[in-house]
This record gives sequence, structure tokens and C-alpha cells, in this order.
Amino acid sequence: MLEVNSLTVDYPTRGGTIRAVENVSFSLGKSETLGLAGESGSGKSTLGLSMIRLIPPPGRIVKGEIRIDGVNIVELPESKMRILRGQKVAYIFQDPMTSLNPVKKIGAHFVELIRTHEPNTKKEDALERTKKVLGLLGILPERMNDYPHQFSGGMRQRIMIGLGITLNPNLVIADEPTTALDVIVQAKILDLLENLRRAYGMALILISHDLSIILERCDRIIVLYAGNMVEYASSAELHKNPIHPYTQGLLRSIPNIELSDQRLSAIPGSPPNMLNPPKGCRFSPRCRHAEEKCGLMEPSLIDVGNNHFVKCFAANDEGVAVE
Amino acid sequence: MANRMETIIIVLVLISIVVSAATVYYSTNMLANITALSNQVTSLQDALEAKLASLETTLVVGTTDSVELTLDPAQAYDYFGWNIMQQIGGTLVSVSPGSSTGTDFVAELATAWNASSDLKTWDFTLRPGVYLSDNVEFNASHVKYSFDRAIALIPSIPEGAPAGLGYDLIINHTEVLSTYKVRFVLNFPFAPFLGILATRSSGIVDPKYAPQAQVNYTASSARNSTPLAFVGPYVLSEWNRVAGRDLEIKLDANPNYWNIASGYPKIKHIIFKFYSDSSTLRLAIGAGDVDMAYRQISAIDAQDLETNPNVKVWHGVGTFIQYLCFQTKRAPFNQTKVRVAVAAALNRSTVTETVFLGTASPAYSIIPPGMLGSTEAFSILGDANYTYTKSLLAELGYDETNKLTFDLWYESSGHYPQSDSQALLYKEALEASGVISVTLKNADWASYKLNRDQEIMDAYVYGWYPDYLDPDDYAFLYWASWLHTNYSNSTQVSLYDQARATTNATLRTQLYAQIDEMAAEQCSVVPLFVSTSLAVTKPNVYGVYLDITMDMRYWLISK
Amino acid sequence: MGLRTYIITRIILTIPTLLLLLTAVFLIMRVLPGDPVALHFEKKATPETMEALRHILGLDKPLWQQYLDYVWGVIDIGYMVEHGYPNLGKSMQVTTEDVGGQIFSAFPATLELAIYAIIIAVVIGVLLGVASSKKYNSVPDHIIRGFGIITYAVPIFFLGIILQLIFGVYLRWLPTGLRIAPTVEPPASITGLYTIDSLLEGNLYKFIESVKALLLPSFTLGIILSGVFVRLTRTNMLETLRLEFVTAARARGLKESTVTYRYALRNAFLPVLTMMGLQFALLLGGAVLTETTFSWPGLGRYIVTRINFRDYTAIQGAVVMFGLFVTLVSLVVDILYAYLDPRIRL
Amino acid sequence: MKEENEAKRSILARLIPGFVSLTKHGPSGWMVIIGLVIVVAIVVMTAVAPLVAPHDPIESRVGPIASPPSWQFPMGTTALGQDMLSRILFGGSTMLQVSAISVLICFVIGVPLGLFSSYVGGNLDKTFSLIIDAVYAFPGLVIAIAIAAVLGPGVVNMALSIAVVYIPSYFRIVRSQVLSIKELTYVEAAKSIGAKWHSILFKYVFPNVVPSIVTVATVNFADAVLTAAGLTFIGLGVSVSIPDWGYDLTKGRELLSSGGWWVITFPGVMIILLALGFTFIGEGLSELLNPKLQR
Repeated sequence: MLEVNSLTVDYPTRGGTIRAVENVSFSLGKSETLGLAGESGSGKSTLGLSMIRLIPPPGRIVKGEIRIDGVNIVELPESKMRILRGQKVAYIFQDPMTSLNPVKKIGAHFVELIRTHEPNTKKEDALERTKKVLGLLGILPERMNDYPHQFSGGMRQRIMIGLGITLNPNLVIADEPTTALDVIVQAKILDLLENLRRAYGMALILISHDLSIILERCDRIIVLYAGNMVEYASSAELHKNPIHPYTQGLLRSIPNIELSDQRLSAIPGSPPNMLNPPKGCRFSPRCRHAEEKCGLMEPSLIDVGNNHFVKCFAANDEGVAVE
Repeated sequence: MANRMETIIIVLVLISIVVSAATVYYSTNMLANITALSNQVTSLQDALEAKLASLETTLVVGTTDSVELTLDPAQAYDYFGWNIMQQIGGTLVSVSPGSSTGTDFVAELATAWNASSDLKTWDFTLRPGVYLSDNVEFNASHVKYSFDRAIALIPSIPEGAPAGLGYDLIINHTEVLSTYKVRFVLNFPFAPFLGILATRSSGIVDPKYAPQAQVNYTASSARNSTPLAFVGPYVLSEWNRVAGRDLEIKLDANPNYWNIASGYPKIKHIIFKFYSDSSTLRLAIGAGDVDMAYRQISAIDAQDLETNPNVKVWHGVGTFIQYLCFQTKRAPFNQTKVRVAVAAALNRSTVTETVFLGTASPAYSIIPPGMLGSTEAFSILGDANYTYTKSLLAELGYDETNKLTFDLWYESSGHYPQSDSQALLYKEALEASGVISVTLKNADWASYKLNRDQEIMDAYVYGWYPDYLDPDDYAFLYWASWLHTNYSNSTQVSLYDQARATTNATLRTQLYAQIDEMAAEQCSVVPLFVSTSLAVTKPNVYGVYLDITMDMRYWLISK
Repeated sequence: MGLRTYIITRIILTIPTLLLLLTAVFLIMRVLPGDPVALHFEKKATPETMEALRHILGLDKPLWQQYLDYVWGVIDIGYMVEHGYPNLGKSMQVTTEDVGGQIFSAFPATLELAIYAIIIAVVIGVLLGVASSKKYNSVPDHIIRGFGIITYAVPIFFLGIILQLIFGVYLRWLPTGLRIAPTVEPPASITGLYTIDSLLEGNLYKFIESVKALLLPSFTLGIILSGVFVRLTRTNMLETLRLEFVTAARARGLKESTVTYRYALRNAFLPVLTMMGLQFALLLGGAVLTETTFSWPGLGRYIVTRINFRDYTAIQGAVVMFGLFVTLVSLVVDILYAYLDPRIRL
Repeated sequence: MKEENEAKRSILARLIPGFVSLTKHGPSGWMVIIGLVIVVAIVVMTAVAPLVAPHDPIESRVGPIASPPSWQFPMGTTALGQDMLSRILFGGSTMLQVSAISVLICFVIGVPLGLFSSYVGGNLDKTFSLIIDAVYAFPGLVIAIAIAAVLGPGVVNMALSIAVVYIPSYFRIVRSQVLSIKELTYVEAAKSIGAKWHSILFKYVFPNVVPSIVTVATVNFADAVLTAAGLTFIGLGVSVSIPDWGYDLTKGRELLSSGGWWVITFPGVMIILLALGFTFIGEGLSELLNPKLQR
């Protein structure tokens, strides 16, 4: 139902143009779950936001297409796009503390949402539905008349999720939904999300810097580095044999029982400066296996078998020379 | 529960609805009235005719003036206040319209008078058949009451006109000789007494409205706002003020005006409209909003209006004079020659022509031209007479290298007309002599007066508006103590006292001439210019007298 | 803390400020050169008569006593009830007129001017501010910002004079001064605000006339003030528009207008509101010049004229009135703020 | 002597790159530059006026009275027949002096007062703040008028009366800054090693306050120009023997009703330009100093 083809997003800045996402392609079936992993600045959020065409200006999609139920939203007029948002695609943001209108009551948020997309709903009905949703979230209906600041972070994230699913969309994009929350709450929120997704049969894109979460919650995983897909596989496959050194690094950096013999380690170096990214393989400067051709040629994304795509000369020799 | 912002907006909307509803309601009411009227066409016509008639008999006067304090003769001391009082009140005698000397007096509430040879006892025969409120006939007791009251109030109103004119010093007491005969006994021979009697502060009051305390503006009713007996051509029918400034004044013809038989007042209603400044007033007369604009139309605007066919500009003489004072107690002006030298270097005509565009004329005597005793004394010093200036200053060792330097002060908060431009031109003229260097200094009116009293100003421009029209009220300026020039001259004073002790016009003229001559030699105070007055009216307005009294006599005006 | 207690404490807190203000002005007036007594005598004045008047004005009393008398007069409720205005003493220029009465007769003019000016300022400011924030960094944005900055640099009376020249002298559309054309009878004073009174009187003609008279002064003042609101609205909008809940709202597919006004502006408006309170002092300062330019018979003009007469009591009274007004407005603004922002609980 | 030259050169050497670097900060940088250019231009104009002015700005009747702009008198003449152009060229001096002096006074009084009061804190600080707020809450112009009346006309007196009005804003900005800086670790550290409070104040605190003061100062410059004009408008300006835009604008009103636009417009525009120059500098600087506003 979601199909992304060689999507490329640019941010023109005074210093020059930043290529935040470089021809990313993937597809997502009904009620599938996809994880987007990568360090901050790897372009996860940009990718996510481009699904609802809300990349903060001056960023814009320069190439590629995004098809939701066959409709390419890249060319869609804003008016149509607006209806699509919330109704077909819901987006859950990182920081629940700041993603609700502080001067609006919780109930009002729901009613407004419902009546925007279904204008001929009566207020009472809207309120009824709100009550139901809040019930699902485990929030007392009478708290509808409270203001956001009267809720805890976890509660607010529940509310955000609730707002997301109210119009039961086909796709929910959760952008670091739990980063701002403490660990116990994290689990609860993710479970809630999981259950609702199953209950409503929605597809889910889970964006996180924390590979472990994604590994346990998603069917397929995209690992992004500097705006490039460096590896794309099912979580099981990826877990079993990570090929790209970056993915390996990421995996190594999670505390893990099975790999207990190996000691925990972080990836040396820091993400590249996106204004003038390294030639060839973006990761080469930090890569422990880097050879000189990694700096000269850019490897291409190749299927190494059972839908496991890798963008590294370690997996294959194909690549394009860079001038 | 709706969004709070919304509730606020709703409230605002509700308010506006209420307001507009009220509007609609009232406007419909008015419509109803109008239709009711139109049903009786005849009455409507009558109404219209009445309206038109009233237009013909109403004079709308625009002014930038305002009554300063009150319309109580025991206190009022400002031009506009006195002018209003003249319309509604009455004095024993008055100056005949169009007078050029200001001393040809005509009967008003008194029909005849005579002074004893020593000029200390003045008897007046009163006009019979003049009625105050409640058909009380005007008689000698009212005269006595009025003057006794004015004098009695002096201690509690030290800033009032009677105090200023020195009623308590001049008048010893007032006697009722008979119903229609009254006598004033003075403390000393005083020739200009009639002049005093013709002023507003000698207006007859109506005991019913004149308590022994001062009377001030009361919002309650116009009648209670003034103690004056309504024996003048008009009565005060409306007087409203805001924050000590007039908002509206209406005068209606007085049905029992003693002179009504001879057809006065010509116009039944006078309405005063109060404008903020001369430019707005000028726009109003230009646009025909008012029938008449009197005080103050600026010179440049007047010049502009001369060419406007829709208005008529009336010019008249004036009695406001400005003069240059020297601080004679210290150098440089303790030397007479320096004062004379500076006086000779002045150039009056450039000021009257450039600054006042001819609406003022050079003054060579402290006594305004036309008035008894006025001379050209100072003209012997000449204007811009630099050779004389140089020679005089040379004697004292001043020359191009060692210039005579002093501060010339002017008032900069608009108390006097164009004082800044004046000062600039005086400086220019003086410095053109090449041997004088002037530093201009300015202060707001309050500080200016303080400086005067502290005697810190070398030379300063001052102005004088007379209390009563007689050389007696001008000549003393040469040595007036309150000007703090520290100049005194016993000869001049004795001449002055002789002059006020005789009614012999020729003798007085000579005496004042002598005072002027000495003044021109001494130059303690140097006359600069005398104002002229001007009024602007619609072409269909007649009977505007701008004479030396500077009184606007509205009852003579017709249209 | 309940709303009532909040208001009461706020009012109590303003008392020392006002007292301070009053004291300051009292002292300033006493050091002003030029003696109010001397100013009564254009011409001849003997020391005796001066002394007499000084006694009448109570200026012969020791300073502390004058001060106490004055303060007592201000807080004398009984007098206020009786006369309908506080006892601010007798005017020193018009020795028999109550300053309280004069000020209360002059205040509505200033109030009316201030109200319309602030409305104009906020409307212009917010609309332009929102517009430029939406068109961030585009040509219109730069133009609007330019406007915002220029308003800081224009002498208020210059703008006034220019408007007079254009609309009063050349086009002859609007009067160049006064609250209502002198040829029109002012409406019966109920609120003292001509626009309201004329409506209450049901006289549309007078209403239109008074509005015509109001246009130039209120726009002069409004335009000058609007600059602050433009830039404030703009910056706040830019910040709010970048907040997550705005993006979130868009992500929920809410209408752009809803997002802009209900979400962004609604939150960006609160600081603007506070600024409204702060601006009032500035506004009244501007009113002094505007009233002088348009000879608007309000408190500002009253003060200026009375300073020339060293009318101590009058100026003291006016200052107290100004102070009260400013504090009252800031109080109202604070309450409104608390009412609009649920995060502040009273 | 030689050292002095060295010093001069080094100052220049530091100034020019600084100026150039402004161009690298986008609009706000350019604003500062434009502002500087305007102000400098006006200063130069007034400085060279005696050389370039076609007439004596004071002398009356150099031309016809109140004549509109013509070839001979490009900006027309005043009601006294003075040449408007010459008056415009000369007329900036008063305002420049007034604003400069007033800023100086504010700086000398307001800043130390703020530093001291806020650093010492306690009741003294409270009382100061109360007084300052009382002044701040009140229409500045009215106070300025009253004080100007006390002091009488004149450049310095005007500057003083304006200063009184603007000292509070310095006091407040300094105070708020200090209160925030006071708690910073390095100040704490300085305290702990027992540095004298005045040395802390001037070594550590003052340098951090300077930028915000500079911004306030430039705003103050602009306001001073406008207030000076306002005071002149009310009749508390300098004597007529000094050409002054504020005076011309005020005097020009007399020609209003007879449509004399030129005596009003030209001085008015000059005042706006001057104030605008300062405002630009101020705006630009404040945006450069706290980027929050810039975005």
C-alpha cells in the first residue's frame, strides 16, 4: 500500500545544499511493520516526514515518488494532501510534551480532528468516539476537559497515539515515539502501539536510533547512514548476518545476551558533515575495513539473497566511480 | 465548554450587536419622527422657515481664545472674558465705536457726569428704565454694590482685575446721592477715571447673582456663572467648559436691553466655536464653517485669505505693544550710551514686515499712535542707524574687534506672538552694525518671568496689553518696577503724576511728550511695535468695528 | 489563589508605586523654576498681593503639610462620593476650579483616543505580523519588517502633521483637530466617549462626525505603535510555527487556517497581550504629542498647557490619573492573560 | 607619537575586517552597515555644512518669504525667507549632540547603578528596582517635559531630561543580565577564590553585559532623537540662533494651513533618516547578538 521509489530530499542552506535523503526505495504492505534505524542526522525523520509531505522548509523532494494506495503524493495538490494526512497516514512525534496545543483541551483536540475530516459529524458523536478512544488508551473519559499540561509525558504520548488512530488510518509513522520517555513507560507505549496496530490492521513505520527496539518490533528494517540506505532486510536476517560494517557497529553497540562474548563498543568517529559528504562510500572514513576504492567509488545497493540489500563493497564489487 | 478565545470574541460580537441594535432602534425612531412630521406638511414648512430665519439671525464666530477663569468682573482679567462680559453686562460709560483716541466716552448706564475741579469727586446721573432680573429697576445702590463688592474682594482675589487696576488705591468710597445719582470719591486726583469706569471690571453686577464671594463657572446654569447684571445687548444662554477651556458659548439677544429701541442687537444669536489653533481656525473660515473668525488668524494666513473671494478681511488698529527692556543695574546697560546705541541699531520695520507681514506697525513711543500723548520720540534715534551706534560705542571703546556683547532673551512657549522670529531679526539687525554681538537665549513663559524677577537677563522683550485706554496706562512702563529694569527717574514720575491730575488734553499731551523725549534719551525701555487687529468674515457680514479699544461689539454686526 | 485575592493583592501592590510616583511629581513640581503665584500677575504685583495669593493657594504652608494635605485629598473617599471625582485640590492657575473635575472632564478624550489607537495598533500589528511570518524571508516579509522598523523612527507629531496636511488641508476630508467639528453640538456626556454617547443619543450624524474627528489622531498613534506588535507577532509566530504541536496539527490534516490562527497565533498572542500592557505607558506618552498636534482636549494636552503655568496641583492630578490608568491596564492585561493561558492557574 | 600611529593603525586593522565580517551575517549584518552608513553620512553632512551650504542657515530674507522649492532654493524657504537647504544641511547638529550626550549620561549612570544594585542585591536592589519601575511605568515624554522645564532649554539640559527617562531601561537590562550571569560557574569560582566583588563585577560580569548595553544604547540613540524633536515641538528646544530640524518642523506647522508642505516635509524626513539609521544599527546588532530573534 506504500511504495517509495528512489526518493531524494534536499535542504538548500546558505552554506550549500544538504542532501538529507538520497534515492531511497522501499515498499510496505498492509499491516506490515518497517523500522528505520540510524544515528541522529541520518535522515530518518526527513524520510518519515516526506511520507506526509511535511518536510520543514526549505527542504523539498527533488526526485522520486511516494505512492500511497497507488496515488503518488509527491504531485498531489495541498488540499488533497491535507485530507490524506490523519485520515490515511498518522504521524506520532518524538516529544509528547510539545506536540499538543497547550491552550486546547484534550477532548477539543479529538473533536476538532474528527470534525475536520468528517465535517457532518455531530459534536456529541465526536465526543462519544473520543471517549471510546480514550478508553482504549486507558485514560478516564472525564479527563477530556483537562489541558495537556495536566498530563504526564506517557499519558500525552498515549493521547498522541490515540489522535493517530482515531480515524483508523492505514499507516502510522512513529518517529522516536518513546525516546523522550523513561524505560518502563517506553515498553508500555510500544505495546499499546503494537496492540492497536493489530486491532486496526494498520501498517507501521517505526523510526528509532535504537536498533534493539526496531529489531524486536518490526518485520523489516532499513538502516540509514547519511541519507543513504546502507542495508535493508528482515529483522531476523539482519540480526543473523549484518553485512554492512555500520550495521554491525550498531548491533555491537547494543547490550545483547547472545553476543555476550563480544564486548560492547561504539562506532568510532562521528557522522559526516552533510554539506560536503565523503566521496565514494559515505561511511568509508569511519569504516574499519575501508579500502582506497571505498573512497573513490560509491557502492550500489545490491540484493545479496532473500531480500537482503546491502550498499557495500564487502557484499559485492559493483559500484559507480565518483569524479 | 468552548475555547476561551472564542468566548471573548463572542462577548465582543454581542456587545457590537447590542450597540448596532441600539443604533438601528434610534435611527428608526428618528425616521418615525420624520414621517410624523411629513404628515403635517404645513408644520414641516413652518419648521424649515423657522430654521432658515434662525440662520439669518445667527452669527457663528470661530476663535482660538477661551475665557481664562471666570466672567466675574471682580476677577476676570483676560481679553476674551472681558469681550464676552461686554456683550452681556453694562458699564456707566463706554468708548464710542470707531474711536481713535480711546478717550471719547459716551453715555451707557450713566446719562451724564461731571468731575470736581480737583478731579477727586465724580458724580453720575443714571439712566432710568433699565431693568435687572425680576423687574428690579437699575439704581444708584446697584452701582455702589458693584464697586464695594469689587474692592471688598481684592484681598481674596489679588490677581483679579480690580486689584490690577488699583480700585482700592484710587476709589476712596462710593455714595448713593439719590435713586439715579451716584458719587465716587477718590483718594487723589485721577483724570483717566472714566477710562477705568469703561472697563469690564467696572461692569454692574446683579445683587441677586453676585454674592460677596467671587463667582466662577458652574456647570449648573449659565445665569449662575456670572454675577453681571444682564443689562447688555445679549444674555449668556450657554457656557460649557472642559478642563478649564471653553467648549461652547451661546449669546441670545437681551429682550430688556435699554437700547433695544434703536435696533440693537442686529443679530439675535451669537454662537462661539472654539478652535485649537490658528491653522484650524483658518481652515474653518476658508471652508465657510463659521461666519466670522476673530482672534487669532496668523499674519501669513491673513495674507493668504486676502486673495480668497469667499471671505472679507477686516483690518484695524491695535493697542498691544512690545518693547525691549534693559537691565540697567549692571554693565553693559548701566551706561545710557550703550542703551541708546543698541536702540539706534534696532530695525523695527523688518520685523513688522517680515514677521508680521504688515499686521503690526513700528512703535516710536510707548503710547500707541492715535492715543492722546503719543509721539514719535524714538524716531530721532532712527532705525538701523549704524553710524550713530558706532560713534556712540566707539566713545566707550567698542569696535569691530572689541564688540559689545550681551544676551538677548525671548519667551519661547508662545506667550507672545512670533517672539522667536522677532528675536532672530533683532539679533540680525544689531549685529549688522558690526560692533555688536548678541547671544540669543530663550525660556518658557514661567521661567522667563522668574528670570525677569531675578534680574538675570541683560536685555529682554516684553509686551503690554492695556487695562484701560489712556496714556496713563502706558507711560509708566518706562520705569515700571515690576519690569525689574532698575531704572527710575523722579522727573518722569512727577510729569506722569501731573498728567493724571488734569483733564486738560493739551497739557496732558505736552506732559506725555516730555516723558517720551526723556525716555528716548534714557532708553530704559525701547518701544518696538504696536499690533494691529484683524478679523475675517464672510462677505455678507457688516458692521465690524476694529477700533483702538480692540473690543468686538457683536451687537453692531449684521448680515 | 483565587481570582479575587489575586486582583486585590495586585491593586494593593500598585499603591506604593502610585505613592512613589505622586511623591516624585510633587517634588519635581516644587523644584520647577517659575512660581505659580507670580504667573498669576501678568502686570503689577506687590509682594503683599503675592503673599495674599500664596496664602489662598496654601503655598505658605510648610512643604510636608502641603504634601500630607494632598495625599489626604487623594484618598478622601467621602469627597469622591460627594463630587463624583477625587479631591486633587484646587487648580493653581484657575484658583477656584477643582483639578479632579477638570481631569475627569479631560480623561474621556484621552481614553477614547487610547482605546481606538491600541485597537488599530494591534489589528495592524497582528495581521501584518502573521502575514510576514507565513511568508518568512520573502519580499513581503522584508517589506513588512521594514514598516515595523520605520514606525520606530517616525516622530509621532510629524506623521500627525503630514496626515493633517493630506486629509485636512489638501483633500479636506477630515478635520485637523478637536473631538468633533465645532459646528456640531457635542453629544450629551454619558460615558464621555463621543462615539458611544452619540450612539446612545441615537444620533448617527454626531456619531459619524466624532468618528471622522477620531480617525486622524487614532491612526497617527495606532500606526506608530503598530510597529512593536508587528515585530512581536512575527517573531512569536515564527517560533510557534516551528513548535512540534503545529507540525503535529498539520500531520493530523487540520486546515492551514486552523493551524495558523487556532494553534500558532493563539499561542503567539499571549506575549503580544503582555506587550499591550507595557505599551500603554508609551501610548500615553505619544498621546501627549498627538493631543498637542490635533489639539485633542485630553489629559496630555492638559499637562503640557499646565506645565507652562506651573499648575502644581493640576499636573500632580494628571500624573496620578496617568499612573492609575497604566497600572489598571496592566492589571486587566494580567488577568486576561491568566484567563487565556490555562497553564497559569489563579 | 609613533606608538600612537601604531595604535591607530591597529584599531583600523581591527575595524575594517570587523566591518567586512558584518557582510557575512546576512540581512541583520547589512542592516547594521546601512544604519552606520546613514548615521555617518549625516554626521559628515553636518560637519561639512559650512563649506557646502549655499547660504547662512540663520540669515533671514536671503530669498522670498515661504516660497516653495525652486531652482534657486531647492528646498524652498522658511516664513522668514531663510534657505531651507542650508538649514537642512546644518540642522542635524543639535539632535546628534543631544542624543550622543544623553546616551553618554545614561551609560555613565545607568550601567554602574544596574551593576551595583543587582550585584549587591537585597533591600537596596529592591528599592532601586521599585523606583526604577515606577519611572519606567510612566509616560517617559511627560517626565522629560517636566524635567526639561526645570532645566530650561539647551542641548545639555535636553540630553539630561532624556537621560532620566532612559536610565531605567539600562538599569533593567543590566540588572537582568547580571542576575543571570551572577550564578554562572566561573563567577562562582571567582567568588570562591575570594576575588573582590568589584573586580568580579568588572572582570567577569561587565564584559558579558556589554553587548546588550550596546543594543540598548543604539535604541536609546534613536529614541533620543525623537524625544528631542518632541521637546522642541512643545517649545523646550534650543534657541532660534541654532538651525535645528526639530525647530523647523515645529515652526513649519504655521504654514500648514496655507499648504507649505516643504517646511514640514524636509526636516521631518531628515529626522526620520537619522532615527532610522540608529534603529537599523540597533535592530541589526540585537539580531546578531541573540539569533533567536533573527530566525
